[in-house]
Amino acid sequence: MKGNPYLFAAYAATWIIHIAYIGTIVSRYARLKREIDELKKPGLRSQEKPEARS
Amino acid sequence: MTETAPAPVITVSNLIKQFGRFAALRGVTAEFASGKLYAILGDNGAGKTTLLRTFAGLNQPSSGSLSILGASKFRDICQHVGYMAHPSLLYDEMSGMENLEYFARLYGIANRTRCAQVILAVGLDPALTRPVGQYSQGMKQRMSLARALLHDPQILLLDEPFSNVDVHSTTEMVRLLARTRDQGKTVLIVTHQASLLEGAADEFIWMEYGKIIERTRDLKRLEISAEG
Amino acid sequence: MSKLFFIFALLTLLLLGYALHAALVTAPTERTMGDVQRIFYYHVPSAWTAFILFFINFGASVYYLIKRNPTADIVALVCAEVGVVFCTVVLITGPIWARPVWGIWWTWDMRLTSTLVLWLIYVSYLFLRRFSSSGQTPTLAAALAVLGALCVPFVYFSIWFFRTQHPQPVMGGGGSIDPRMLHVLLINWLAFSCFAFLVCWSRYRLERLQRDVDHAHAMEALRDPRGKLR
Amino acid sequence: MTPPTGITRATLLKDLRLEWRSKDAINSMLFFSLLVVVVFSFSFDPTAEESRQIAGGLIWVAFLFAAVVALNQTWARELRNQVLDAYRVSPAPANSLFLAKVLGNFIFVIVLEALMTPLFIAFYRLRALGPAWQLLPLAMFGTWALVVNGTFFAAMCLRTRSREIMLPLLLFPISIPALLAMVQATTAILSGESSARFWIVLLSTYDLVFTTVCLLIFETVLNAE
Repeated sequence: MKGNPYLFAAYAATWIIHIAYIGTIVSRYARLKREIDELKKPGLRSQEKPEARS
Repeated sequence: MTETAPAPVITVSNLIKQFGRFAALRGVTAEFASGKLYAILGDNGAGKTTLLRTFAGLNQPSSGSLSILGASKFRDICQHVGYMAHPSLLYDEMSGMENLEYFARLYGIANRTRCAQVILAVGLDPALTRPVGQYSQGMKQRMSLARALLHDPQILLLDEPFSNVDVHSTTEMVRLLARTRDQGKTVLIVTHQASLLEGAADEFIWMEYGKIIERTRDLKRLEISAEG
Repeated sequence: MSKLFFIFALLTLLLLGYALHAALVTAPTERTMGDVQRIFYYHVPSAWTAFILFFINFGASVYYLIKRNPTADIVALVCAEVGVVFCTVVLITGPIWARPVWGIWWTWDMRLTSTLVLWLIYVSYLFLRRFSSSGQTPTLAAALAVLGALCVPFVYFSIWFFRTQHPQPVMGGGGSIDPRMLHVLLINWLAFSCFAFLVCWSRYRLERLQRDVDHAHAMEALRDPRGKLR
Repeated sequence: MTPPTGITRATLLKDLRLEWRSKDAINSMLFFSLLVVVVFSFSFDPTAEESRQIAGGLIWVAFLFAAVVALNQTWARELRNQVLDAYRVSPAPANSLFLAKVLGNFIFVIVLEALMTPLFIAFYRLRALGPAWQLLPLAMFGTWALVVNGTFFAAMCLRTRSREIMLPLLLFPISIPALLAMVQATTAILSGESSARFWIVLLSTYDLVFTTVCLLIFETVLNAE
């Protein structure tokens, strides 16, 4: 296992793909979480959304 | 007029229809009786067309219950429902007669005289060989009505039947529909031109944002409340 | 729920670490291929995991078509998506192995070709899910999943016959495998299965949240449509 | 009540009549596959002896692309003026419509093949060294395989965004085994080096399985919304 480039490439590729995929899951999760928190916040429902003001 | 309430032909309660995040119907509860002609009015996007399409089995309600002629599955009673949409539902490349002959087949009517009869009833000529695509808008609408009437349905659902139809033909169509109603059929008409149905319709229904706001026999009242 | 998730995630990470150690250190070096052969410990478990996920996708789709159960639809979606990710890993590690061993990046060998076709089928499934409008997606996707899964035996059978007519590079290893290698392989498979389950679980929670958000929006629209008209 | 086969026949005749009047599908298919033949002939020497090896693939790829044109047309016809809704509100069974559409497309593609094959033979100087009669069942089964899945997926794409792009995306991956079988069998027959029997059997099984499943779930797909 002395630094065979092919071996390294294969293992690295595997984890890059998995981590990239998990990254998309996490970012989408965070975005949705924010969205649902906003929806649940009482008072400023449909009239105005905080980020729509800018 | 005596108040003998006939058994309802269509019963809906708390009907909700959502398209993704958009709510087209937001809890419609109503009954429609046989031998009546109803005019459904409302602004664009009020849910009139969606309501009609739900009755015609083209949309599945998101929730709520719908019963037509005592059946909850549309398949069981489709034989008794006639539907006319805003588009013509006809093949542009075929003549009116050819179109009707094809649709008659779908309903199991293999007889040309019936097709000719409905075409005459809507005031067109069955011998016309021109393809429907070359008809005027008014003729298309009338042919489309003929298609909906073809199998002599118990319930007639009409979406904007009078748009682009000249005054004379409209009066003819209203008369025909009133006659159909007098035969004990239920007629539901979605329209923007309520005044055309004054005198013919038994009830006017005003829809707003996916709900029925008001039902009345008197169109005048509706216009006042709609403005207010 | 959340606690269980983190415990499981931790265990999976430990298992993955152990499996990595086993693959790189414990396992004996293959005589002819050398260290490159160790790609095998990632490549093969990924392939098995992907196939299992596709199989679950098929089962869930059939169940959805019969019962119209929304959970089955989510399971089908999640399995297809994670399955495609694992299948991508297979398709990328495969050529990296093939290059030093066979001297070529790609060969239209039976296993490679059929895996590629499988990948194409499930990518088209994901495309359909993206492109159809919300209401009918589950039904259409389930129908496609069933047809796609039925296609798999034909893919294997046709490519098998196609390829046996032509000369092909021999797959490495031959018939027998060193029991120590098999042991490492199975450990890696276990680790990757746990990992796949973990990813599916997260994706499942994401999809649930997505549907909650959609539902909340729908409820909002029911309450006050005026601001929401398209 | 008209029996389901009667409705299939009526719908098929209606489709043929519409196509006869507009000739949209058949004309564009013919021209399209002609273009493919010509364009391919630029990319390699069509008269070389080796081209016999790839002619089978070329022919079927040309037909596959041309079939997609026809498949998009069949349902587009039903979408104009939303005529499909008129079918859906009628008591006619969904499978009758599906079978009629499959048969219609089958006829279109077979006609196309009948017209194009002489052209291929002339341009690429093809001559079958194997049993040429096998090309007939091959064309039948192969075309059916393309058309049955294609019609199904085209119906599926009706309610997706950018539906004309979606059809090939869905159809091609699932058609790979069928396409492989068609190409290999054609090459086997043209070169006479091996038997095409296995491929024809495979294709007929494929047809059987997919026709059955499509008929089982078509109604669900048609009414999905």
